[in-house]
Amino acid sequence: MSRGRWGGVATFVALAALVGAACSSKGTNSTNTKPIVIGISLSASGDFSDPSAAAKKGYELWAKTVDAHGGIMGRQVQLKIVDDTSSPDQVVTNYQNLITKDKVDIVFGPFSTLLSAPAAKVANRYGYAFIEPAGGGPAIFDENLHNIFFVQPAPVVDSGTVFANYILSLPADQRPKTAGYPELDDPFAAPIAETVRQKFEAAGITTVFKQIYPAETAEFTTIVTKLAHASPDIVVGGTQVADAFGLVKAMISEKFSPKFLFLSNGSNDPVNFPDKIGASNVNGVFGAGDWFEDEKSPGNAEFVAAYHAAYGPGPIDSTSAEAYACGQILQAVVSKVGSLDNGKIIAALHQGSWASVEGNLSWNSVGEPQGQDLLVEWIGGKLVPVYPASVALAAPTIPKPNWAG
Amino acid sequence: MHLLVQAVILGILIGGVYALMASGLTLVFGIMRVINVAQGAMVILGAYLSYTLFSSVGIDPLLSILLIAPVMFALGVGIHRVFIRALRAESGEEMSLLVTWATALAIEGVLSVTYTTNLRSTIPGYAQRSWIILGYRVAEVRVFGFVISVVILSALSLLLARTRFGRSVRATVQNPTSAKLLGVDADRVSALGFGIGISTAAAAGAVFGIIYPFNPGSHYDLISRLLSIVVLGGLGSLGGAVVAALLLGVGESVVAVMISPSWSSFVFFIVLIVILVFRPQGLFGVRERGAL
Amino acid sequence: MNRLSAAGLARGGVVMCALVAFPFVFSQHWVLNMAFFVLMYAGLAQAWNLLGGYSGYISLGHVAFFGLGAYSEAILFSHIGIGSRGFLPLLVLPAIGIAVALTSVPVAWVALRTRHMTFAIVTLTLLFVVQQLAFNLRGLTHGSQGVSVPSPTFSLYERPFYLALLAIFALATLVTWHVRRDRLGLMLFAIRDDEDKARGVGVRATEAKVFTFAVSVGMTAMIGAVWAYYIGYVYPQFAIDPLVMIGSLLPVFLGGAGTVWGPVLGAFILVPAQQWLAYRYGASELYLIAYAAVFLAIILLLPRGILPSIADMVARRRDGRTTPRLPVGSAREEIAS
Amino acid sequence: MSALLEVRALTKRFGGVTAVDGCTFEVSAGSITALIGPNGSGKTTVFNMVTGYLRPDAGAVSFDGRRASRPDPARFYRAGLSRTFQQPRVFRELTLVENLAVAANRPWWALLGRDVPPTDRRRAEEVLADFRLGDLMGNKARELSFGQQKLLEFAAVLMGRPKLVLLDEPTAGVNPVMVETMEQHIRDLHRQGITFLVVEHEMNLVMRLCDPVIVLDHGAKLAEGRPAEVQRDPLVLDAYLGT
Repeated sequence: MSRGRWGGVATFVALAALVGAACSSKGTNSTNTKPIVIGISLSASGDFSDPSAAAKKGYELWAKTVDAHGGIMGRQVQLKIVDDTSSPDQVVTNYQNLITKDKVDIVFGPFSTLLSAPAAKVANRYGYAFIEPAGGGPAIFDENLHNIFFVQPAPVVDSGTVFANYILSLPADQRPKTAGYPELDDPFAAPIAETVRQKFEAAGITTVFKQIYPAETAEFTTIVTKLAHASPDIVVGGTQVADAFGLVKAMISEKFSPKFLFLSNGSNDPVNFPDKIGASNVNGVFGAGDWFEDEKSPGNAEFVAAYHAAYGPGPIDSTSAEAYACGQILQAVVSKVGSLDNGKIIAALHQGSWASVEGNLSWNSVGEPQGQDLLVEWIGGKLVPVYPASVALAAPTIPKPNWAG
Repeated sequence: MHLLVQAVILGILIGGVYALMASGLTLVFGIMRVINVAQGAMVILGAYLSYTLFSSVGIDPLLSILLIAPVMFALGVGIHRVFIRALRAESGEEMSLLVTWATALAIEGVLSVTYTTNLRSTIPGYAQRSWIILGYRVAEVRVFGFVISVVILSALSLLLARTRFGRSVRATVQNPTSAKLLGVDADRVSALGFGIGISTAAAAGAVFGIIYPFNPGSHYDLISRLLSIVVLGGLGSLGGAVVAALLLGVGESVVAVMISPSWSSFVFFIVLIVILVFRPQGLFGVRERGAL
Repeated sequence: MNRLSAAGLARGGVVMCALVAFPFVFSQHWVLNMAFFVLMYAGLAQAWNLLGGYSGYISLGHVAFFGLGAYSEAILFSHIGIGSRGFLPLLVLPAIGIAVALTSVPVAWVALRTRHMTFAIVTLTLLFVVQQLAFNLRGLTHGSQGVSVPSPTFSLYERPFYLALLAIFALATLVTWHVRRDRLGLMLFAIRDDEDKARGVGVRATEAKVFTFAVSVGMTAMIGAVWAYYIGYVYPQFAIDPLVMIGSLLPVFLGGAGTVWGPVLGAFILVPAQQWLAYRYGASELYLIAYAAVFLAIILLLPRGILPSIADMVARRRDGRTTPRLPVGSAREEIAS
Repeated sequence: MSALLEVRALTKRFGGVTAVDGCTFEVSAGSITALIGPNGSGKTTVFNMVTGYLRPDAGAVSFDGRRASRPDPARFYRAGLSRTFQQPRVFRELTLVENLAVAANRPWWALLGRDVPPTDRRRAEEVLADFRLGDLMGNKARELSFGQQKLLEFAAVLMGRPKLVLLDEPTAGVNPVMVETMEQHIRDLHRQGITFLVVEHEMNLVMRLCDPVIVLDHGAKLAEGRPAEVQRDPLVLDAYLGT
């Protein structure tokens, strides 16, 4: 455990130093070694094309950074990124081709559990490690595949747990008595709220509203009308991005403002959330996330700087950080085992903890990460980590103010 | 009870906007027996145009309809020229499904390249205000959207009832062959009809963009609803489309409140299938009598 | 007719032998994976063609039955450790096919009361109804969480799947080929030409249509079941996907609707092209536009599909006169395989 | 002579218009009955109800002593009641032989048998030869002239060995030679025992060929009788002159 951890940290420190000296040290690697080829399938079109684009930035930024510092084991890194058009058939084809036709050395994951799950099975069949940034839905861990490593602090189901822990840590008089749960029928949304609900109910917070709505829901007024009718103290939204905006917009126009509002996705988006619901309405809304720009995780400052240097100013999608972290972890593990052998990589990753911009990660035997996410809150128009205390930059402000309108 | 009334009010307001979107679809079918599967994509295109005008020039999205509708009209006539007319002579109605589907994909593709697949929404000042009438809360933008839909639909039915073009359209809807014999220029009527059908879609798109967030892929959900509406109302019947749209709006909204949003569109689809078992021609459709 | 049938049989035999030999000659995983998807879409196209090509009823809802097949397979085997019994899920395919075909009869009876556009839209509605059921009947389908199917450990993973699909594909082709020269086929062609008239001369139109629909969706369901087992996960939006619907309809129109080999030819051209393009040039966002353009070009330039167009050219050259062009999917005689 | 077809108080409304209004008549076995009347008098609508294409709003149709419960053209055809259309309706993409084979009465289990079994082919060839279409039997129906399509449609219904054939304007739009051919076929088949109900505008033909003649006006029977009687009936003259 500790050796792996220190190994990771050491590698990281070395990398960070190299990033600092990026301009001066041009690659000195030998030209007669072949590059390390990493195969990745991403969606250039379809449902997952947006997050895929963010993941691509993270992967490419990492590869550029590594190459600028001599690569891994003296070999350059070359990404082979192919398009899966957000289709499971194509994702299976792509990983088949990458592994058996192009014989890439390593594969990284695509975006979304829906694609990662079938892809992980292909990788498993050929004994490849499947280091993936975005396949953390429950289905993927139920498979008992030992080659999966989900590069985020916590499985998706647990990303609301940090909020539940925070609420349950409040003194009794500040604690909410009743709760409402609007939940999107989606593997990354409803289960989060369900996990929170179980914890709350066990702690005596009454459920007065629970509603699952389908993915194509465009009309949130009906849901909010009912929610407002039940008038819970706390609203825990198991949401994805689009429906989170729709839900909050409807809450604003229905003038329903609960004392606490947590959304599993959407509210953690630094740009689109104020953009879609109005900047004056954001304050007091909670969200959770695996990564934030201001976070003090290993190498994060360097990553953020490199990102802005490459893609200009503006907020960074956490998916980019997740993808970048996959690269960091690969680099660490390869340095440690001194080989590109996927079997050795898998064995090594199951031991110890590995440093990345996502924090220090470790996994159980089926690839579930063992950490927890960060709780963030909109304070003064900015997204601020507020819990757990070890990473908080400010104390949470409660209760939520009324909508500005 | 309060919830139910609130749901019905909301349903009517939503239904009005759907009626506007569906009106063009049913009109085009009536005139040329073409199901324009790209109608949903046209709505989204309209939403993007009004979004662009609002966010870059600051034109009010509802006013922008006056600019967008003529542009989309021209686009409609163009599409008719290039694709639909070429098809008519050669092959059956079914091929028009494929052609307009391809058109929808092309529009989605162009929008994805131009705007990316990020969700957008048009937020004018009044987007989040609401009135309270008799204790029921009604969002202002929905009322505006509904009123605009009613205005455009009334204008459309006046156009059909009172003008020479309208008479040609009605003649063509009732009997294409004899309309031709009576000297109706079928090609011109089709082109104009297609243009009008698409510009109503665009007008509805401007309203849609204020009420709902959208991205280039939003047209898939829309078109399934629009098709159900026009089939339920009876293909080619404008009044039928309006009634079916209101039915859809109220039905979905009531089911969402009383049962669950998960089942709301399901219930509508089932109603549609049941009605079609008894009336294959839809509520207000005329059974195709062919040469009998 | 007889001479052509014999030649067609011989040609079919050669194609089938080549397809059976294929996975024993080529054993690269990626080649077999590609072949799997080609066969899958060829089979789907062939099954669709049986109803759509022959009777002219354009179904946009076949993929609902693909999904039924996929879910049947997934739910049957999700809690069973497959291990060494990897062939069991492939052996139950006929049962799934028959069960889904029987289930489809009442649905078909209702849907086939409507015609033309209304039928197309009713079947499209069916697609959404089944998809919503898959999302909402959580107890059975796990809703959006999806159902996982255990993976078998075959020595050459893709080969059994390929052979299972090949069997279904051969069945579909055989059925299509047989229907072309049996009385059912004649009835379907008559229905496509003029259904009211056909009823007026004693054609049992409802029986013919419902029977064909059931056979067609039964084969579609079997393909769905193989797909589920191969992919390993069944999610509502992927198992009942309008894009799969389009993917199984496009080869029919490219190759020639109502012909025996047209849909197959269409699939053998389109699927590798599409998969290869996405793999090779995927990073471009112009993918959708290019796809739509190809689609439009096919419809506008080859409105009747490849095989009928070639047959036209051959016929024209042979007797030196121009044959009038027919509407799409109206070739019965000239494409006797 | 017994009534092969009995029509009782048949009524059909389209929207507000009553197209057929309590129409009652009989067709005797072995007759060539004419159904005449001015345009819009409901002749074709009567045809459509009698052959099961339209469901009557009221009234009943009995064929061969049995009352038709459910309107179904296919069942009526198999019982021996067949028709042709005003605009000839043939299967344009099928060959002539196939057109006839479709119309052959076969049990449902024959669906999986040969498309054109040898017996059907022989019979089709005979019938086509009779109609002087023998040379064209491998051609597609769409390649025929208008008149030939009318002949083909007529020929096809014979495959069902009908007892009663309803002809909807068999000579409309065809040349004089073809009119004679058509008349000859009707007479020949009549001699072989087939009963006919003919809608026809060509009065000379009706007068030569048919007996009795039934006159429809405004969807109801106005007159019935021998051709000469009907021709002299003042009510009929009024109806045709539109007073």
